[in-house]
Amino acid sequence: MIADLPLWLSILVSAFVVLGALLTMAGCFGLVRLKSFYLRIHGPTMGTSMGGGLILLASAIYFTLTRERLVVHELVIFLFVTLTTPVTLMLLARATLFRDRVEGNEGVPKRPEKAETPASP
Amino acid sequence: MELTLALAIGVLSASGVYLLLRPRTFQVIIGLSLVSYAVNLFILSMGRLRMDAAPILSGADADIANYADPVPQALVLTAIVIGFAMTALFLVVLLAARGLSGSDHVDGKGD
Amino acid sequence: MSVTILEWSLFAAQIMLGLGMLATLYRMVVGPRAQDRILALDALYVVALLLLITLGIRTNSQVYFELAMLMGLLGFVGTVALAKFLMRGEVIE
Amino acid sequence: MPLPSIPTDFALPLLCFLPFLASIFVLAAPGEKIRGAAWVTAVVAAILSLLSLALFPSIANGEVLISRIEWVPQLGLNLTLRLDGLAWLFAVLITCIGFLVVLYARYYMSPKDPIARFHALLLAFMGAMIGLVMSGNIIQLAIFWELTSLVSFLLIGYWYHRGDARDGARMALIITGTGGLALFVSMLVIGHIVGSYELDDVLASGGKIVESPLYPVALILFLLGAFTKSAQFPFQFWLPNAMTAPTPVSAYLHSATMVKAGVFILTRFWPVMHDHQLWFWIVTYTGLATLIFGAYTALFQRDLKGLLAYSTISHLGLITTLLGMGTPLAAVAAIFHIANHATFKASLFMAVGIIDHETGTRDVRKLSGLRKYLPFTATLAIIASAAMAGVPLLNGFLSKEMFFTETAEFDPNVFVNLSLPIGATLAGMLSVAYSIKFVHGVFFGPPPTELEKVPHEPPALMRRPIEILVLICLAVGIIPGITIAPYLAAAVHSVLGAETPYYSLSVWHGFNLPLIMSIIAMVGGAVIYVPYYRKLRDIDGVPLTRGLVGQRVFERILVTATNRWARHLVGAFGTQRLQPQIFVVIFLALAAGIAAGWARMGNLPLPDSFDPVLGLVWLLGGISALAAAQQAKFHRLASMILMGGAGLATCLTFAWFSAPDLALTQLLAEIATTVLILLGLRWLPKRSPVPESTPMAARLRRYRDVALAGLVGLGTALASYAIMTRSASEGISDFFLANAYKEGGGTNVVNVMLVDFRGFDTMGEITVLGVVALTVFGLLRRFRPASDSAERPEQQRVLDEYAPGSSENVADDFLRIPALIMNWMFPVVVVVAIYMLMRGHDLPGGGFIAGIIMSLAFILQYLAGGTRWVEERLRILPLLWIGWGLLLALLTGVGAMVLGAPFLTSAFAYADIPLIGKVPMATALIFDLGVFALVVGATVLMLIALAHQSIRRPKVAGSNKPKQRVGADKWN
Amino acid sequence: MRRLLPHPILAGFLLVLWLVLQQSAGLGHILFGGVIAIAVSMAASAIIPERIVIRRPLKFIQLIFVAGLDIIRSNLAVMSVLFHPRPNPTAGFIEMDLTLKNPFALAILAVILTATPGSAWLEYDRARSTVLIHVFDLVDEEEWVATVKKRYEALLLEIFQ
Amino acid sequence: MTGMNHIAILPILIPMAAMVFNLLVGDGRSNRRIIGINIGFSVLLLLVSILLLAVLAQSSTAAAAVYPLGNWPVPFGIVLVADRLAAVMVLTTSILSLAALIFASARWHSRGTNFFPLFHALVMGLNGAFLTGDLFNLFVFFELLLAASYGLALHGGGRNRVRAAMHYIVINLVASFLFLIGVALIYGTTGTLNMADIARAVPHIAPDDLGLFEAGVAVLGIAFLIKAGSWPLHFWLPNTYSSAAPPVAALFAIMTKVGFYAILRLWTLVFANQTGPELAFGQNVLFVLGIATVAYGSVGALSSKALDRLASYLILVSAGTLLLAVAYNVPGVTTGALYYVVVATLAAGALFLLKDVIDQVLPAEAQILAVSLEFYGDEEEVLDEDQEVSRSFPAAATLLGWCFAIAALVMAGLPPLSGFLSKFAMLSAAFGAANAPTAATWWITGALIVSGLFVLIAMVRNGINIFWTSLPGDGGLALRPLEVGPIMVLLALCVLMAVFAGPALSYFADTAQFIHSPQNYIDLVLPKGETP
Ligand code: NA
Ligand code: NA
Repeated sequence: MIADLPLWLSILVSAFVVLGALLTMAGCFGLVRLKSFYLRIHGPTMGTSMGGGLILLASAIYFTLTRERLVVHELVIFLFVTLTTPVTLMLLARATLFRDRVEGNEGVPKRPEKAETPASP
Repeated sequence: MELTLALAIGVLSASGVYLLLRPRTFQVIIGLSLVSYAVNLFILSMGRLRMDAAPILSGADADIANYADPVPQALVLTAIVIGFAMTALFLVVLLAARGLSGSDHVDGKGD
Repeated sequence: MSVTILEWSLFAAQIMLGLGMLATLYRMVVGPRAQDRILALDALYVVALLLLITLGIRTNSQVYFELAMLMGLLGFVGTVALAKFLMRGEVIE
Repeated sequence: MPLPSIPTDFALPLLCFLPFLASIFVLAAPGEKIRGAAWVTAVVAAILSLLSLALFPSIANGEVLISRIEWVPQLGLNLTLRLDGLAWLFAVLITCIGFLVVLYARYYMSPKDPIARFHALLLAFMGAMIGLVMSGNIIQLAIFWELTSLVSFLLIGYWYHRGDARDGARMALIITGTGGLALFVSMLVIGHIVGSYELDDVLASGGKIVESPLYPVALILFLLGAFTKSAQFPFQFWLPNAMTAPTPVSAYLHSATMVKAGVFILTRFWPVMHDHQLWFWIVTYTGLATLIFGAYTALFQRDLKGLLAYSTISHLGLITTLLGMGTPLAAVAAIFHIANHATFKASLFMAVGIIDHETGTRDVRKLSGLRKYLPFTATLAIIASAAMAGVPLLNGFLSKEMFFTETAEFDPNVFVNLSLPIGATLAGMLSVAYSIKFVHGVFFGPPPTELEKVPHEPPALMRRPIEILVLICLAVGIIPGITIAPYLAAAVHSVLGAETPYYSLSVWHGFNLPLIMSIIAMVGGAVIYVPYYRKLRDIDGVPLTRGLVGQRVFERILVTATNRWARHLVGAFGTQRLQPQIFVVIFLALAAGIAAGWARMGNLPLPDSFDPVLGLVWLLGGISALAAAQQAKFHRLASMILMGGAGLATCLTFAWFSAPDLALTQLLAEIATTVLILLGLRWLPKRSPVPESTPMAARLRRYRDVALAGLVGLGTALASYAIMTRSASEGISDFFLANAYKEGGGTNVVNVMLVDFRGFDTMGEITVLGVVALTVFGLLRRFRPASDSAERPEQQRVLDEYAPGSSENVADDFLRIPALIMNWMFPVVVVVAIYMLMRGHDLPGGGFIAGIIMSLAFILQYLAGGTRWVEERLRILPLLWIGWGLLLALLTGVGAMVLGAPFLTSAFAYADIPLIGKVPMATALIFDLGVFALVVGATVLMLIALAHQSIRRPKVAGSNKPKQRVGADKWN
Repeated sequence: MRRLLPHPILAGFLLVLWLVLQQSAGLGHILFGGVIAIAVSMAASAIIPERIVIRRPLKFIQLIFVAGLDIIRSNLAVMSVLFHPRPNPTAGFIEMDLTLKNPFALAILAVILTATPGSAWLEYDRARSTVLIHVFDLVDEEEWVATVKKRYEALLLEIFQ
Repeated sequence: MTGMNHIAILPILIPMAAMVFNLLVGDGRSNRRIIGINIGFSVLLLLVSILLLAVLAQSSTAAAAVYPLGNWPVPFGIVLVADRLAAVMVLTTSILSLAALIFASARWHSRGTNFFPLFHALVMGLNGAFLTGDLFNLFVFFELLLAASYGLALHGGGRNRVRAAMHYIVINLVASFLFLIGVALIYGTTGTLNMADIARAVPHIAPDDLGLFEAGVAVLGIAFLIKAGSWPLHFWLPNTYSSAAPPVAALFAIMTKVGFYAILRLWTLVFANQTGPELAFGQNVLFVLGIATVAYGSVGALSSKALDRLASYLILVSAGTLLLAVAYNVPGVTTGALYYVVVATLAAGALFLLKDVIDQVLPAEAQILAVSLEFYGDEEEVLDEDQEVSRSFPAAATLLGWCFAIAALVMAGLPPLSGFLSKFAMLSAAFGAANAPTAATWWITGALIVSGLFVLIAMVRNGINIFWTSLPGDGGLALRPLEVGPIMVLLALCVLMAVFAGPALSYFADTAQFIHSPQNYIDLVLPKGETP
């Protein structure tokens, strides 16, 4: 069962949770509402950055208070999410870019001309 | 909650069974995965549903009524691992079969 | 009082996260391109992770922490593989 | 005979088993020396003949010798060797004629033939036949019965390079084998009625059998056995086809012994089975039909052996008729004719063998006037033929007269009263006619013109057996009282016992009806033959019954049954296709579950709680699953992604319902599966959506599948709902919760169960994982992609077209920064894996989970850098991981055994380490370490083996077409 | 020392990670975590050959703060766009030249830009040292490039090069 | 706990140790010493199995080695129950596996990777399935034996094997799901997994739950029937068996018997002793399926022209026969069935091995094999250097003919060999049962007899094709002693089983008596006073 916290703290935790969820939800709705893939790619990062951050922060506060010790687990999760999300996004964006270029789709920057061979591997 | 889980099991097993009955190997492998989800949840449901009662003892003198039935969980754990192994095996066999027959039909018929 | 506030806000948050999940599902089903679906799955993992965190608070339990952590740490392996397959036609070259 | 009496327990087994031992000896003896094999057989046959003759005094007065060897006493099946008068008579026929046949065969068989096999089989047959007639246990009787069929099969097929020999052998075996099985069941039923399988008990059962309601079943099956063996109509056709056997075999099996087995059991069981209308009608008229049919058909045979074969059928019909009539005197006549027929028919077969041997043919059209070339043989054959025709002063006359007497005097009603004597006379006429045809056609007339060589008399020793037999014919025929009488009396008495009637063996009974019948037969036979002898010689096939060729019908049924019908049935009630198979399995499982559970499902209460969040999760999961099912055909990637959604919902549900370990495992297995399937997807063919014009049949099938799937879903949902809404019965689970910490030393009860309470399951399970990994590895070692997947993936090829030569660099650029991050994740993931491993006993985690995490760490590197890049840097030896993992698990278990506790007994303690404090040390942790190592090894092995296919660029399957299978059709 | 501890920063990070995961800084955990951290970092050196050197640790913390603030700001900005009844962002691609060459630093920049809602790292061209970025709500391209160069690239250059 | 009691677990541990050994030394395909050690493990297993059987035969009828793993009290921990039935099955497995292993070591082991560990894993799975007294543990061992069988079915590769194996795998994966659902429902209604404990709990199941319990048992039954090869759940079987490598197919001969074993064990334990509607749960269905299976197998045998396919259908015939025997539910019939299961398994195994030897000496077929090897095989693998050399034997054709004849007689159930005796034992007991003969008696009689006839016809046709038309003359065929030896031993055992039918059947009668008095089993596993 949820532990009893001081009122202001529970309001704080609640606010963080709700705001974080709202941001995350907004990001997800972005997936639905935005028209192109390049726009949609920005949606999920709301959940991985501030949305997630707020919920994790709420959790850290909550458990630190109820367990009466410093709980910083959530930091690890935040770090992992922050590090890993860009990997997928970059790969996906790059793959999409490539597909669009090959298919000759509109509104995509052209492939840069290869000026010289890369310096060193 | 029981209803939700029962419906979930039903939908998963129905989708999975439908795929098992399809002719393409890929459909079958997805079907196997879905059915295994359904079966795992089914086994879990046999221990009755408990929220907030993970069978992690909080001390030596805990009241055992506060914990979910660990037996189905142990069974499901085994089932998940075996299911993973079997999916891998089936995948490789279907690849080999396709390599030899040139078709991804379960009976090796032409496309 | 504070318990009620927390309960209701967690409930609201979980509902919002659940709706967010449905939004990702929309992209997963509708597409139109594979990259849209993969992106949605990646987002779904994050939402699920956050749902677990709220579940932890709701049940006052830290049991789900590791699960959330692994979702954050390894959830991307699947989507990376998918993205790579999309780009290269094979996952491991 | 003035021989010392021999102990029964030695003599009877010797009589029965010596032939078998000799058979094995002959077969095993090195070399194919004709002399050695023949000599051994002759000596054994002589010993057996003497032995059986020497046993006569012991049974002469109605005594029964019994020797019992316990075999399966609890089932009432023993080797009971039982010698009474009837058995003795048969034993003498078998051994003595066997001896003569061996002598004869010594000259008959060509040195080119595999002689050892011949003699071994002949000996085995002799043993089987002796065992049959001496069976004192009716199951044993059925056993030896079937043995005679089997050995005769091999003997008929002796010259198996000949197609007709193979066909004849197969037909004989199938017909007589079927009969044998029927006889076996009949024996079971009789044993059931009597309450014992011992022949003595059966014979002592009085009217029990005929009064039993099971009598008709027992009788029909019994007669099926007897009639097939004795070639009774309509099963007679196998016998002429068995004439492809070497002539000594025909003489022995198909005249003297094996075909007599049928009439033997009719006689044997006559006392306890004949007293019933069913017996009378079936046996008598089957016999009569056979008698007439055989004689009639014999008349039209061109092949001498065919003629003799049909004659044999006819005579067997005669005996059967007698036995069917059910009077004691008829039984006496039957027994007498059994002996008589054996002597004259065996000698005739041998004579035909000599003719065949000397002229190279048995065709009556080519043979003529042979009495000039083979005077002795001709004389002997003429006498034997006369016996066959029933000429007075020969043994055949005596028993035939008895037959005529019985048919004439038997008077139950008008039909029988007329049909039997008329039929008998008619058959007698026909037999006289074919006997004349035999004698006249072969030995008289002008010298033969179509022969390839000039015939000569055979060596005297080859004639000797015939001489002896013909001598017996004469002796019995002239002075029956002092030759056959005592032996016949013993045999008759053993069958009829107190019912034994008075009978006379004298040659002259006065001028009575039977004699008139005989005269009619004689004259009639001549009248039939003389005017038509040319036509009878040249005629092709049998008039009237030409179309009734049993052989052809049999062959056609056999071929149709085995080829068309069987294949049709196998096709109709089975399938090679996978989808119907799965359908049947699932349908039956559903049907079984519903049938068993539906009626007593109990009440289903309404739900009392609903969590909208979980509802949302499953809205996601359910739609994902359905969409995955819908997309799986044409949008594989989409389907996989959606499957991921369903998997995630499952994972969350595990977490929701207090199963964190499951949620973790599900998540990780899900990720690993995704990578795995993606690795495989590269080798599957491209799919592009096709226009939606599905044929009607396919659509119907789809509806049907949807219906089944829906029902399965409904069933599982209902069952799980029912269980979940009811209280749990008091089961084993409390024990684990109560003892996990106290006895198992861990607070994570699930983990303690996995590594301790139910560690044995886990040990099996990791073995499964290891085995699957080995299989995957082995399969991929020789993997050949399909030709359309062998090229580099389309994406890479398109890229090459789009930016020639830059593919490698683009890939490099494409991955540069993500790969760096993924490389850096490696140590992080490894540390997390170790963390999850260490905490497993107390908190969610453990070997499985840590193992998959660890392997994902490796996979991540492969994803980032590619196979070559990783393997230049890391050397993972997954097979060793698997081996060591299993070894650790095994050693943990065996360690307990060494200490005297059962396998896998755990121990734990808290070690007090300076500076650190109390550290829990449980052997279960070592076990879990084994699990970890194995999971790492197996998962990595499977994934990497699959990944390796991309760099192998292996040969394409089907690039070299299989060569035409040489001779495949012949073999099949 | 170098062979024993090829990646001191990594080892230190792993030790901290271990302790955070264990939620304990007891001596036992430190000792055990240290062993693990060193062992794992040694194993990792096979796939991470180049050693990381952070020249200005304080600047690194500054970077984290700067990025954190930007992330909060852009979150709110993107949310306001998304909650608009008809979201119509003025999105666009930007190709910018980078002075930064250190791959590790580039990775950090990529992570920051991508993790920030509103900007996404698409394609880095090593030959020309340019990067293609997609920006969600692009008002002024010049200003945007300048901000990135000033706020992040400069800091990263200081830290790593 | 004395040391002797460990004997119950050794049949599982020895093959496991063998498997680990192979994994640690690597795939030593061409190393004669490694092959020798592998055979050594199998010999050791055989000795232990003989010892186990001997110990049980010496002790009272109701004796069994009950082995609580991890020393946890029954029914909480997993328990092994080595009773007479288990001992017989384990011994049969050991004999068959040793023969197949020696046969394979002549050349088949080198046709793919990791033959030995997979082989030992299959044996481990089989023995575990026979010995365990826990329902879920039975599932695990089923999975183990299946997993190993998948690998072995694929051993040697090639189009037919892979295709057949794929069907086999899919069907058995579905079967595994059914198994899990069945176990789950049984656990959900009884709260326990131990077989004896389930049997004990059945009378106490709430009336409302009985339907669910029986639904679980029914679904579980379908899973077992799939493994037992019952029509119409057997479709995977003929293809899988006939395309598997011969020594593998030989070992597979016992796999359908695991399904039979499971049905016999659980059905007699849970239902045979019950009263009311539970008394004959599923009995009629089982009987009808048995008849159908026998019929289908016989017709299939009749339709088969190739020996391996024929042998596969013979497996079906024996599977159906065993189902009939179980459904008959009379100790005497069970006695005969147990005798039958041993001889039919050994003979079928021998037949699969024999098929391979015949293939080698048939000139045309040998050519095909070479061609297909070249086509399907792995060119990286050198096959010839370590092969057992074949030698020319003067009477080879006669020898093979005898082997074939014995196998044919046993499989067709013709006199005088053990196949006949087993059928006689079953039928005699069927007629001897109370109220016999009933309709069921006639059905079982007809099934056994007619199937015997069909098998006879099929075997005769095959025998004639092979020995009378195809085989070259007796001028010395080349055989490998390592291949012919095991066949001869297996068939000699069939003959010996006939000669010593008396003692064998009295052992089986005791076994059947024990099986049909489930309370004995329950009391052994759950000592009184310790039941929960
Ligand atoms: Na992520
Ligand atoms: Na971003």
